[in-house]
Amino acid sequence: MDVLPNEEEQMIRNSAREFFETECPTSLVREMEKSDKGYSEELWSKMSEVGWLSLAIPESYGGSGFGMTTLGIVMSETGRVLAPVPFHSTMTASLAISDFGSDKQKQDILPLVADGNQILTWAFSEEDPRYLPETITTSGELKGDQLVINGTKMFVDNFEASDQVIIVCRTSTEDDPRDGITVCIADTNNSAFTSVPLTTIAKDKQSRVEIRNLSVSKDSIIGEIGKGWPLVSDMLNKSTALLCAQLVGAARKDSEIAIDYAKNRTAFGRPIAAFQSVSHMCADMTIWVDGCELLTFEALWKMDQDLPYSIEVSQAKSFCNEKCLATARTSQVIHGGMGFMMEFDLHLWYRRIAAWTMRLGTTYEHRKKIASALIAHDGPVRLGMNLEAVNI
Amino acid sequence: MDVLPNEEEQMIRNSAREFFETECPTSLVREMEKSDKGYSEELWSKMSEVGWLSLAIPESYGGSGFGMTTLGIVMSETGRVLAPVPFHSTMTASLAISDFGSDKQKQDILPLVADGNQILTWAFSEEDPRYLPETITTSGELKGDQLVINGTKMFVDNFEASDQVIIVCRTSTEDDPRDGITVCIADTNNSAFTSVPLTTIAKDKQSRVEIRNLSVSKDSIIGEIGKGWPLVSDMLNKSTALLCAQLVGAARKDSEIAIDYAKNRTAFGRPIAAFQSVSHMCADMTIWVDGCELLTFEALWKMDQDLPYSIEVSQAKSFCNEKCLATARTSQVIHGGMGFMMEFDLHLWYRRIAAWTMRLGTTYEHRKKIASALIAHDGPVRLGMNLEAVNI
Amino acid sequence: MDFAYTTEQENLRQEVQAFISENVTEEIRTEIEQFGSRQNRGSLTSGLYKKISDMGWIGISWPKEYGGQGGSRIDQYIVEEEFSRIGVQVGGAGSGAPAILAAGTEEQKKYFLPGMISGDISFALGFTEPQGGADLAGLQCRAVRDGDDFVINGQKMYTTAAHYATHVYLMARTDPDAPKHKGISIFLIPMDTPGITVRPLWTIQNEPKAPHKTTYGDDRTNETFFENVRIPASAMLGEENQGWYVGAMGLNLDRVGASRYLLSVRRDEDIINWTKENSLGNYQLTDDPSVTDRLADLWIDGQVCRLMTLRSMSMVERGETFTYEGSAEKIWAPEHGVRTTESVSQMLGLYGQLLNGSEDNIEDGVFAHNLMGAFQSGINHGSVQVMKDQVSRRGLGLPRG
Amino acid sequence: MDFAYTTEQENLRQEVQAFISENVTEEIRTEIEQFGSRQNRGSLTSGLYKKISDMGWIGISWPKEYGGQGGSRIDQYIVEEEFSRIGVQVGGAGSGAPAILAAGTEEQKKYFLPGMISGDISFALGFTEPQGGADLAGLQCRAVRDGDDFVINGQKMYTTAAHYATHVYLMARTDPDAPKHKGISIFLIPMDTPGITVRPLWTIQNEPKAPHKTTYGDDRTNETFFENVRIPASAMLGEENQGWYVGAMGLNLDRVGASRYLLSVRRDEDIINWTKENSLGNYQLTDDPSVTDRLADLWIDGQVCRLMTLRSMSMVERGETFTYEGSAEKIWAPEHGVRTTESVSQMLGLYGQLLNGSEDNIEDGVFAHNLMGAFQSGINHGSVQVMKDQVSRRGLGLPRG
Repeated sequence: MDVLPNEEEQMIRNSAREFFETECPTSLVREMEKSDKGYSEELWSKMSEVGWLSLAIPESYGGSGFGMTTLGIVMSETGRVLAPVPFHSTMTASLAISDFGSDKQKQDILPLVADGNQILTWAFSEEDPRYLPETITTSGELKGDQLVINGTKMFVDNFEASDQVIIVCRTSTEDDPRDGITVCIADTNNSAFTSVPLTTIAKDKQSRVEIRNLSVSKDSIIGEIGKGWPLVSDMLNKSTALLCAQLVGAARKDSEIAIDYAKNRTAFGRPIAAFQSVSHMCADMTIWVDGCELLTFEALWKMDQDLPYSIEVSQAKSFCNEKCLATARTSQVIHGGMGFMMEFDLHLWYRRIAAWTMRLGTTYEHRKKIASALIAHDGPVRLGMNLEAVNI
Repeated sequence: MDVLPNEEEQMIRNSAREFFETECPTSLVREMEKSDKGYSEELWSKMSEVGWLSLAIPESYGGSGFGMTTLGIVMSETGRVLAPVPFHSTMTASLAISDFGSDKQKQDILPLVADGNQILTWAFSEEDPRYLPETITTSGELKGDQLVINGTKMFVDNFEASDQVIIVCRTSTEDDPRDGITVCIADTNNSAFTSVPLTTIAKDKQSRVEIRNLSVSKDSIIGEIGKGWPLVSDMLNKSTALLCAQLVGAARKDSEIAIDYAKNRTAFGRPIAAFQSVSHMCADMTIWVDGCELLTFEALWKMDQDLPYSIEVSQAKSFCNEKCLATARTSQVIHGGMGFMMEFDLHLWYRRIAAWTMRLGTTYEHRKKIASALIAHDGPVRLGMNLEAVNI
Repeated sequence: MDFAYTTEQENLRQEVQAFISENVTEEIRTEIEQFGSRQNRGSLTSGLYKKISDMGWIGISWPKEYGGQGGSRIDQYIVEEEFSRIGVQVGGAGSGAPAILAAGTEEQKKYFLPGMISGDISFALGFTEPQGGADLAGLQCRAVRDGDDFVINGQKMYTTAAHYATHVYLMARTDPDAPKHKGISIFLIPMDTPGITVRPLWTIQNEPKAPHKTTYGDDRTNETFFENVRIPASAMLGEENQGWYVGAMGLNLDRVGASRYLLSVRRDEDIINWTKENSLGNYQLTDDPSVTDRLADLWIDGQVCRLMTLRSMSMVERGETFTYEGSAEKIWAPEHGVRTTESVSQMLGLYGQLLNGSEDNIEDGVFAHNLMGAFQSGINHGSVQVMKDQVSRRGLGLPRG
Repeated sequence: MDFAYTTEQENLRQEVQAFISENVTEEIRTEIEQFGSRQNRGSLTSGLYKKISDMGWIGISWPKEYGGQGGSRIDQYIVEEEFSRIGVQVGGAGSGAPAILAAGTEEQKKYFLPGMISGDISFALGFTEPQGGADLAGLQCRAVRDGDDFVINGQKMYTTAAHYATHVYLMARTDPDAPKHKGISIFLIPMDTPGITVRPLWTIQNEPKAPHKTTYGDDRTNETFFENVRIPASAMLGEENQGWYVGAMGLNLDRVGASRYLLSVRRDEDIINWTKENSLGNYQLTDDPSVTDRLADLWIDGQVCRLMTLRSMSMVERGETFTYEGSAEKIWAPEHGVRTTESVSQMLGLYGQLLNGSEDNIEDGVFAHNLMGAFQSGINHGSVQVMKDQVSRRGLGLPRG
């Protein structure tokens, strides 16, 4: 029991911080907001050189085989500088392949990811925005050795920039909506795709993706046909935990900017930080982000230990949704009118943090998962225990 | 539109404040906490002399015919000094009789109430503590011209001190739990009653009342047999609004005690009120109680205008539950350790405010009523509109 | 106590609503959407404003001799509320009018008030400076007397209307040696006076442009620079060095009223009404108890906003002066607005990210845009922190820290 | 990072649990209920305490030469947590031990620590005074040197254990002319020294007596008066006039640990476990989404309490010094405890009023009793406000107000 980062973890954090703070000034973030591509190829390629992209890929597939905790540490640093790169979507998809793909799928894709030559994304959400199996209506039909897919996917991250996309579809309708879910991977340059850009708070690149008769080989199926829900659920959990890490990094930096501002900005003849109303806000932000960080890294760490982690992920996301947004808002409040001005950088953090709190599960959804698990658990519960999620 | 008290209302408030602050020091409150009876007969009789008991009773039955707003103003003053008298239960029951009783029932009871010679209470709750018709299982059976009642009532206020009790029972089981509810009034000295005292936070006198073959004349039924729910619902609404008024008075005084303390208590060489963390707490308390007061008196005022008021009552109680307790807690926090000491008076307010927030509907229950009304309303809603409750 | 409008007031409200449904065409609504809500931003809106003015609905509570109707503040509130709901500001929030009425010379009142009613005159507020947000009285902009003139040098921030207003309502320091509150004067200065330059500051809600119903949806505010701006001494409002008190009274009144009320509660009504009529695929939000519980909670808090506003209106109508009530409203309402906005973002989830013009957005993205600006209402025109100081000092008599 | 206990630690926990189920009889539980949780209040509990001490479970992390096991702080935390859960305090929270270990003379350590382990010595804390709660360093109690002795005069508040402890751990002013933090010394004084009198102060949770699992459930605290109390200079802990720093270090450590953790989160576990097994008539709380949503929310906040405590334990185990982490925990946990308690009151409704001993109460009325005292954890041992000042000053380097 030692919840603080160990030496190796600290080293990786320091090195990632130095890398990203050097390579990703806010000018780059602003530039990418305006670019069509939405990400910096240069930064992406440097990340690959330094090894950030291969970190969590198994050594046998060209990676360095670190676990989720380490990946979370780096993800947190990308969040800190708001790095405009498709890191989160690529990691989400490559972890799913690494965890559930066939050897061939891994061989085909993971080394390319590690080298920075493959950008990935994943398509789950449809019109009903909840992260539930019953929301999946995109149909998959087996025709010979082809899977033919039709439907509409919403809020797909970096679709235009991606080379391949993991698609969640329904190959049969069963009593239990978790049954009949199938997952496959497809080239994004297939003409069956029509992508419609969405304009978001984060100025990121999300799309609605219409799929008309997309035909992929059966070999593209990840896992077993009709039995994809556990895979999807796991992919969502890992993706969510990584998003929490990103949120933690961004919110920490956002709070630091405000704390720094409070020390330097004067009013009534003293730094505004000398007013309790401001200094207590600074204390609150710090405590909130601490809580987010501890919950997030406990979830990530449990992933590395093969302990149940789904409830831990929900705890982290629910808390991050509330407290990272509260932190970003508090930072804005400390900045007064200045924080509302485009030319000042602060909104870069606020807008992304706000957007991320709305992705991968709302507070209400995650609390429902937690409550169900608490109630379903046989016998009394105790904080810190391992708790199994229900309906996973 | 003028939400401030008019001259007459101010006069009544001033006169009630003077009366209660003179007649009801905290020593009396403490004395009554320890007494078996639980209320001050002397104060009760003085209240009757001055006319507080007859205020809301129609002139034709010996009262002065003021409305709910005025009664609320006086109720608020009793809350302010935590007056140990069965005012709330007596008013709840006498309003029900006044609104729904037969002429004979009114004639028999109301003049006695006005003169201070009749203490009343009411028995609704059973084992399931929600204020819903389906919680009523106490049975009423018509035998000839007698209604025979069996069951257990919980949390009956001032039962021992009361002369008569309004009982809510079920005379038939129908598909709709609102059907089959019957209301009657009975002498409390009937041997069919066994009252078991409950020990509460407020140190008030609540009982579990077991009813074994209580036989009352059909003439004791208030309203129609089997059709009592609208009456009960209205009684609960009025009782709740009056409890809110009591809460407002108590919370206002509780905040004033803390504000006064903050001005006089010094730390670090200045009054603690000079610290923003404390002064902002004082501002918050003030604003919270203001909100409680406005919501409460809007509900009471609507009662006087024959406008729908059920949702307004729920708004007031839900808000009072949260904000009056927050006010009382904040007052304790400002007082530090002193507020935790028996010999200091502050807890007299805290304990009652806390208890009252748990009576007559929790925040969750009242919010459910509001949400249902908002959703059921045909067409868009707008703040300030008249909104009909659902299932009343 | 009286929590209802009179029959005449209910009639007035219906009259205004009828006027709106008759006169506010689709074209006008489009123009409002395009140019924002200020009366003189689009030609159709200007025409509409003229009609409203002809109805006698601008400045109802202002004295007749200055073009008003000598009517009640509540009547004015009703008219303001109805027009605010369609995005037209007729109330002159932040217009400077209360201060002119209270402290202006007869000449100033005769000149400015009818002009403000007709729409020919409008003010940008020149209070805040780069070095002082909360500490307004610490302002540095200097006005130096030179014969019958004053010469002004300095810089103002967040002069939102400066690029289209006819005048600026400027607080400047006229006595640098006096205690800071006692050396300030107010000037009413035409924007075309030489030496005034305006630099745009773009707000974060407006890429793409926020729909008009957004809280603090203005796409632009300004920095305004004053370089040797020479104006006659007659441009001064009220007495020399008394500007703080004149301005504070105006600000106090500016913190209350229909437009500020709606700023804080429109999202409550909007989200409830939206969930009543819509679903997200198969997800019916009104079937989700976590959502409906929050909706009820927001509704209650919104009612408190409404009642606090009506309390302020009642006091103004009675001619009473606020001790803390205006500040209380300016604390509760913005904090509530933020709670609403943040709660809504969790109700809408992924859709809560989508902005105006985006495919698949909800209600022109107003909830998303609002998320970027709701906190501003707790900052502008006196921050929540400063307001709490005022409640505790002026309302409760607590000592200064 | 490592968020799990080692196998040895899991074993230790099981060993403690086994010990408890074997040794803590119904009679002992009744006695704990009756006399409260302190080790030396009832004869059976004293016997139990002796057994625990014999197991080597008191002061595990203290050095062997003073009777401890030289073990890890985490081990000690595990033992403390298990015993705290049955209402037995073995951790010496507020015991003064950390300060004695850090600043005591060899003689003091040899005398006090084994005595504290055996249960023969216990301390009442004499810090707070009538005129100073938050402003601890402003204390007035005087200790004047007289040859080889000190003579003490003054008054202490909230000396909770004073009526049964063997000693008082007293902060007194030894240099009235020095800046306030630099004129304080600490003394370890036998309670039977002439001139010490103890007056009871009864707490509001205890009519009727709170069940032992209540937060701040002690029925009694005290005022302690010192009138010409003469003690040898050897009773001083640490150097003269350095008492503030010695005491602050001890207080910092006192703010963390198992008993404080459970103080803040037991109600979370209790209410969830209660709703899992019970209903109120036909009302099954676990079927009410308003309730379950809150339960999950409280659970999450409780996990943050747990993790903050484990962070503090990890730092202590590493030998690192808190900059703000102890204070952060002492902010989050009490505020959470209050949220839980108040939420629970709304879940239980009418039943939430019923106290210990009442018919129809729930879990001995613990939720009701707790409602009367939960806020105390944000006041005692450094208020939330003072803690926030510390986080911002020590943790974030913000200037003093």
